[in-house]
Amino acid sequence: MLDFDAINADKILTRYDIKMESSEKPETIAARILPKDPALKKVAEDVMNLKGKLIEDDVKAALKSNAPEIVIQDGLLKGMDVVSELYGRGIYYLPHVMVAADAFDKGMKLAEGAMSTEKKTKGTAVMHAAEGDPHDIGKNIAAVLLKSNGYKVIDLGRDVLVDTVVDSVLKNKPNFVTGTALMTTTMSAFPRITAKLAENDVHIPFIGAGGAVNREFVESFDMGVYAVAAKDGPHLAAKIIDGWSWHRLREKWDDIIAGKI
Amino acid sequence: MLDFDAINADKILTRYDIKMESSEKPETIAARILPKDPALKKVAEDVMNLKGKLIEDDVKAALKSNAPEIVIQDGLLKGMDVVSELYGRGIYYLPHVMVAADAFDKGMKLAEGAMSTEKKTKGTAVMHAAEGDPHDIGKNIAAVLLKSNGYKVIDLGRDVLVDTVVDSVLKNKPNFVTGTALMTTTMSAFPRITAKLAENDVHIPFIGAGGAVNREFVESFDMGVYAVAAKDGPHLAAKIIDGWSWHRLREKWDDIIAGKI
Amino acid sequence: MALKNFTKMEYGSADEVVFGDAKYPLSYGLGLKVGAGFVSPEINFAPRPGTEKTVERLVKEYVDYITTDIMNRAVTLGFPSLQLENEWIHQMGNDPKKYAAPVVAGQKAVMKKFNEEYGVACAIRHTCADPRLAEMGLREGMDKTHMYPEKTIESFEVAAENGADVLSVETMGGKEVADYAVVRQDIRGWLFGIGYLGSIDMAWIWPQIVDIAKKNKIVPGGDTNCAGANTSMFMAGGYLDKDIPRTFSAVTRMIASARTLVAIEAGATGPDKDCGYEGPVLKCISGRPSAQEGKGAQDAHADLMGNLMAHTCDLWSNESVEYHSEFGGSSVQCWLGVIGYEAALMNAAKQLKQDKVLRDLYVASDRFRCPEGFCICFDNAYQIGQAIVENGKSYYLRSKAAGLKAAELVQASNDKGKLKLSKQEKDTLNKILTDLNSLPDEEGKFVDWALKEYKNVPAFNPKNYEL
Amino acid sequence: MALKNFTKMEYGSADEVVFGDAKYPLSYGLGLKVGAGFVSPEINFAPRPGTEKTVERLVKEYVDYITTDIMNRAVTLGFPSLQLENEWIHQMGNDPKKYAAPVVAGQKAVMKKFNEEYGVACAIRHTCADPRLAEMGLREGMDKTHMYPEKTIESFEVAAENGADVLSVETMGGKEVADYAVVRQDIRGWLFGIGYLGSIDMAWIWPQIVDIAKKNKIVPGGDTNCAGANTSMFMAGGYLDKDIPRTFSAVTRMIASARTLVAIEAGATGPDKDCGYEGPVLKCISGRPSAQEGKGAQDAHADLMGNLMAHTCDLWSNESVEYHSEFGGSSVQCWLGVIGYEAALMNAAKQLKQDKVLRDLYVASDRFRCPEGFCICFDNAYQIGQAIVENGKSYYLRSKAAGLKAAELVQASNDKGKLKLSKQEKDTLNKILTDLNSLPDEEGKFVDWALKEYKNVPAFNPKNYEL
Ligand code: B12
Ligand code: B12
Repeated sequence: MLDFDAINADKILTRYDIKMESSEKPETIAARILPKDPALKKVAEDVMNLKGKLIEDDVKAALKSNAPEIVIQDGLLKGMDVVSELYGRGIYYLPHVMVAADAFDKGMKLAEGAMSTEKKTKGTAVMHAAEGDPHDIGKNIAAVLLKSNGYKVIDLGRDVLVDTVVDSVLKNKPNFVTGTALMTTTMSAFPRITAKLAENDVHIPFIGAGGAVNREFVESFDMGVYAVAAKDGPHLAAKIIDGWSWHRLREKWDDIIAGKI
Repeated sequence: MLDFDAINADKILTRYDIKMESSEKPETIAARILPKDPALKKVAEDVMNLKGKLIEDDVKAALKSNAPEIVIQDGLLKGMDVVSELYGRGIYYLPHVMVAADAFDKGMKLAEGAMSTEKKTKGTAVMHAAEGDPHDIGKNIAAVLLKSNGYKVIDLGRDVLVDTVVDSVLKNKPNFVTGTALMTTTMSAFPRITAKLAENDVHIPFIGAGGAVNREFVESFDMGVYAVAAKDGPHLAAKIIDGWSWHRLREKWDDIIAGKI
Repeated sequence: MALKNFTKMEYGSADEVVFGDAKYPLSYGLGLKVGAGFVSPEINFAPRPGTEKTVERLVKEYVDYITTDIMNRAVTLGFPSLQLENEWIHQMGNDPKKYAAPVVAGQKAVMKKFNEEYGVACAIRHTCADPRLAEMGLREGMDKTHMYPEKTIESFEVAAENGADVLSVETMGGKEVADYAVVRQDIRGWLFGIGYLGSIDMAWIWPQIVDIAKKNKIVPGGDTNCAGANTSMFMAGGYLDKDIPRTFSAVTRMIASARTLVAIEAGATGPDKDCGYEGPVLKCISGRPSAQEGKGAQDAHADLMGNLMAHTCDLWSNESVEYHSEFGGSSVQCWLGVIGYEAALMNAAKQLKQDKVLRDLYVASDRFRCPEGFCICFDNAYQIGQAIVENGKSYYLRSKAAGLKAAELVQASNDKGKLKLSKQEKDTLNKILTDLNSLPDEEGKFVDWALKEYKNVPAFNPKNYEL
Repeated sequence: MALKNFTKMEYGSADEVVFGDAKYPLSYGLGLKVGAGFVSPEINFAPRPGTEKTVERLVKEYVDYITTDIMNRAVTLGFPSLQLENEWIHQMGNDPKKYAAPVVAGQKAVMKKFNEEYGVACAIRHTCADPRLAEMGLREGMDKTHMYPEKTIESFEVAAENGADVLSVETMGGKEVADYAVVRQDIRGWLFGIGYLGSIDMAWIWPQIVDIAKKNKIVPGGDTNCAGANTSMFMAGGYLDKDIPRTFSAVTRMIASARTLVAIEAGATGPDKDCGYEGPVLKCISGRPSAQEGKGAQDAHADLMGNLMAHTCDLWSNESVEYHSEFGGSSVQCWLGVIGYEAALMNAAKQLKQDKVLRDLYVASDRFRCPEGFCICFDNAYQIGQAIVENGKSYYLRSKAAGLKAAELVQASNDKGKLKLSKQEKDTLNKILTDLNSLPDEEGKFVDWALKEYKNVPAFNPKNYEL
């Protein structure tokens, strides 16, 4: 056996992540996003620091001096913003997001309970993994990110029949539908869905994603808008809520995904 | 240095061509194709044996007892048939084909001179390498094979402007056009050519070939019919002369190329 | 647990383990030998989208295009031997008689033709789909909607009867719990899902596969924890992806090796599946031939051990590529070139008796790049194998031992300053050690605890495992 | 012939020549070192069809997609260094200021960003197009229709001024005669076309390229006889293609090495071009760093020396791949993975002082597969280099000597029963030996004969070479 310990590994292949590690300062990033108000800041920090145990007390405290809408908007959601940002930059890993989302959920339940009017989400998405496709991890992650960004998610699961998706859209009237396919031979369900939607005069964006799928394919059928990663979901959703059509989303796609607009 | 001569090379990577060499019998193949008549047989053998020096005498001899059309049909062309077959099976190399074609040409000149009527070719092709594309070797080979199979070839050369091709087609009224492109960024000239032909109500097959080109691309525009290798040219040409449309060529493409029909 | 359990290593030392040689070599298909002093490429492929729409189109794609192209290029490049792998698409598994039978038969016919004409040794592995859904039921009779458990078994029969030389599958047992655990970085949940439930599911399905293979005189290959450990690894990704810390992914993989071993204990003879990065551990324990993928599988995914993965392989795979054109030919031809040449390099090394040097170079390239790769270097894989066989009789204990051993090896190398870890990776490693060490020493106790702890995991149904 | 001529070898013996080290290493671009104890991948790409339609679309393709994807993957996989190569498409060479300038500048900007952020060493080679047409005229002022000679020179200027780190080109001199000769298996015509006319054209264009590079403080890389020898080799193909016998192709390649050497004699410093399979001969003679391609260039073409080609390289290339999606990322990312990992294997071997063993394994894999590969094994390449430098002063004589030496080496190995040849290949080899041996010993006599013999070759115009 050759003497492996004699190797200078970084000269063969470099660990850029460790090389970069020190240069990233989470606090500076958080400071730019966190609210000024101390009670709201506490709530946001609970989310960002994954404090599922403290959050209920802190939300209650914040509700004393703030409307529930404000606690959601400037507390809970700001906390998730920090989490998203840290995740996007590779400082947080996915499990942080999942646990933060759990804390966020708890806080939301309380704040919503305190609202006088109906619960107001930013919008609704119908999500699914394609007919015949058992791969659903990516879809599940995307669902968490959408939920924790304030969207209502109707998750139809995996290996979902085309008709089930169409029926759900007709019934729930979401702002957009999403489909995930990890196999090239299941993604053909997407255009079948949009065709049936068109027959029913529904023309909302269909976000197509998943390992098998590429932009060219998704843009080969009407309504299709491609997403590379789960973190693109909230960016695209925000534009959809702003009233962008699927045509326009496609046109500005590069900039949306790059976070330029 | 390790002892290279100790290597049993065939166990690492096998020379299937040499392994196969002995199993191929050119004579048996030739016997199936060569004509019975001794004078015609001589002519055909001159072509197949690359005898550029003997062929003129032998053609003259054959013309004494045969009409020029017969000498061409059953002598010269049969010789080229053997050459094509041997080339197709990997027994002959390309240089054999080139030199056989030279002999064939000499014989043709004589036989044509002896014809009472106008020279009769099977059909006409306009050939070119795409605008901006200097790669023309493949096209040149394909031209030789078409010529030696009895077609008239109008070769426009390489790096040929779209309009030059269109003008030549309008003027010469060929049975088909061919385009060769070795660069992905030059092949886009093909659909520009066919579009202009369509404007002029010309709807002949456009054989698209060359390293950059694939079947999908060629079939993405009207008139396009793909060819993989130079030897496909005569097969496709024969069907075109039989009156097949580009639609039909595409439909039966696999079988034509595989030599099944 | 009626199956044989490994309680000792088949190799006397780690250094005996090297690519191209297995303690129990195989000979099958059209003259193919595996693990008998030689490495062959294993080429895998996916049909173009849309070709699944009719049986005719699908058969054309697999037979006239993909298989024919592959065999042609093998001869053009002079490869003396190769294996094909067909990973079934949903349509084939959902209606095997209609969709799969003609594909399987058609591919074999093309291979026979080339084998007769050129003498090129070849065989085909059919990796049937396991579409079972935990929420519907994993065992026969449970899923009345899709009948997936029944269809899974039928798939193997159809494959075996129509021309498969090797049967493989990537089974799904325990995945519902593993999925839940992986995104929460909960190693105990993972241990329960894959180490325990996964092993139980393997012990149910693999004896059936082995029977079918025996009846048809073909080879029961092996499994892979693609469902679990590849998801971890895929999410851990390259140096810039940070969905899962790589220390977590490494430990999950090593836990999975205890689970994938069950196939062999049920009678599988190898070659196991290319995407099972637990392969080196399995080979150390069982001496069975191993399929692996790395540098030449960039078409399918990139990881941090592209060279390393070759060091113990007997088949060298491209994982999978979609059929399409490239400047150099069709995609399957291009990638066959890549893996076939790598096999040639390994075979040249074997002939010149430099195979252990080349093995060590493969290792040296990636040894300190990431904890996953570090664990499956032959010396470490051997130690992890030992931890498994020492606890061979309990699925729980041996999985836990594999995980702990892996975590300890990683920590030791990091302490020595060789294997570098990011802060997050170190934190995770410490948590893993604490978590695993906090678990009980008895299987019964662990299972009781876990059934309670994970009872609300979506789709988890103890009946799937007769619990 | 005002240029320096090599009359002796820069290496004392063949065994000194190995991948990753060159006698005259280079340092350029954004921290890249070449031939200084290390091999780096060189990734080449082609834009998708249709993207050439507007400048904006083309810039997006090259900069935002291709270059960004490449740099991202390099960091993800941890490659410490890499080179990009942009082989200009027709549109860029035809209107360099409009089409090429923004591409060149845009690519460099992306590379700078990654270099600053991660410290990844990188550089870009621009291989400008040489669209000159022999029938129109190869020298300035001759081609009034396209102005191709002028545009060719302008291309280098635009590349150099906008961000190229290395200038290369695949020039076309003598190709019209070589094309004619290759399909007629006429080695004397080939010798005249490439060995003589090609060298003259090189001696005209390369001093100009070197000047432009010097003025812009960048590297004049090198040339390749792609136009001639790659066509031969491509047509000789794999074991089933039989357009050209491989003995012919091998001899043409070795003749070409005498011609490609002229770039270095004119001041090119390497790295020469990946597709120049004459590279090992050039490296033996000149000690300049070499780019090569093989196993990892299956995306672009398959040949019979996939491993062998790595044995003397300093950059390891994929030749070229069209940009598109694969399961594993974009095509450029996948193929970068393949070549980057191969470079890592070579670098591991260098660190562990096993580089000559690995070199020999690369050679062993393919040494006896085909005459082309056999000739460029370092030991044979060195001998062919010696034949060239011994006749260094005459383009004709040194080209002939290279061809003869190659033919003799091939014959000797075949006689020994090692390098196998088909009957057709043997016949061709004998004819080559007879033909070359029948040629005069004086350059003048040869040229007089050839000008008469080939005067009717289509597009051949002696004025292109001032004859
Ligand atoms: C894990 C895995 C499995 C697991 C799936 C577990 C699960 N719950 O999902 C199991 C074992 C079940 C499995 C089974 C099979 N698999 Co599988 N599997 C994988 C693997 C290794 C990882 C997939 C994964 O989870 N990736 C991680 C997630 C996070 O990625 P993702 O889903 O793409 O999501 C990301 C983005 O796409 C995006 N996204 C996704 N959805 C959405 C939605 C929105 C709205 C947005 C904004 C974003 C978004 O965000 C995510 C990241 O940020 C891949 C390998 C690979 N290279 O992909 C093969 C792979 C997908 N599998 C493959 C195959 C062939 C199979 C089988 C058919 C094999 C077989 N014959 O047994 C079977 C399926 C059987 C059947 N029923 O038909 C092939 C598919 C080839 C093809 N394209 O056709 C792959 C590519 C492996 C390969 N290279 O061969 N597999
Ligand atoms: C030789 C060659 C050259 C020679 C061409 C000589 C000549 N007279 O043709 C020269 C040096 C000029 C050249 C230049 C360039 N080349 Co060049 N070249 C090649 C090479 C090595 C071989 C091509 C060849 O002759 N093949 C053999 C012939 C026989 O094949 P073929 O033409 O495809 O023909 C076959 C079939 O297609 C068919 N066929 C063809 N036509 C027809 C017609 C009919 C009717 C039928 C039936 C059949 C048929 O029959 C033939 C076989 O049976 C290829 C490598 C490769 N992998 O292809 C690169 C290649 C084509 N070149 C390439 C490039 C990039 C260039 C340059 C742009 C590089 C540069 N920047 O300098 C320049 C062009 C500059 C410019 N003007 O724009 C790339 C193209 C990439 C792309 N697809 O975009 C390639 C693929 C190399 C690579 N992998 O990067 N090149």
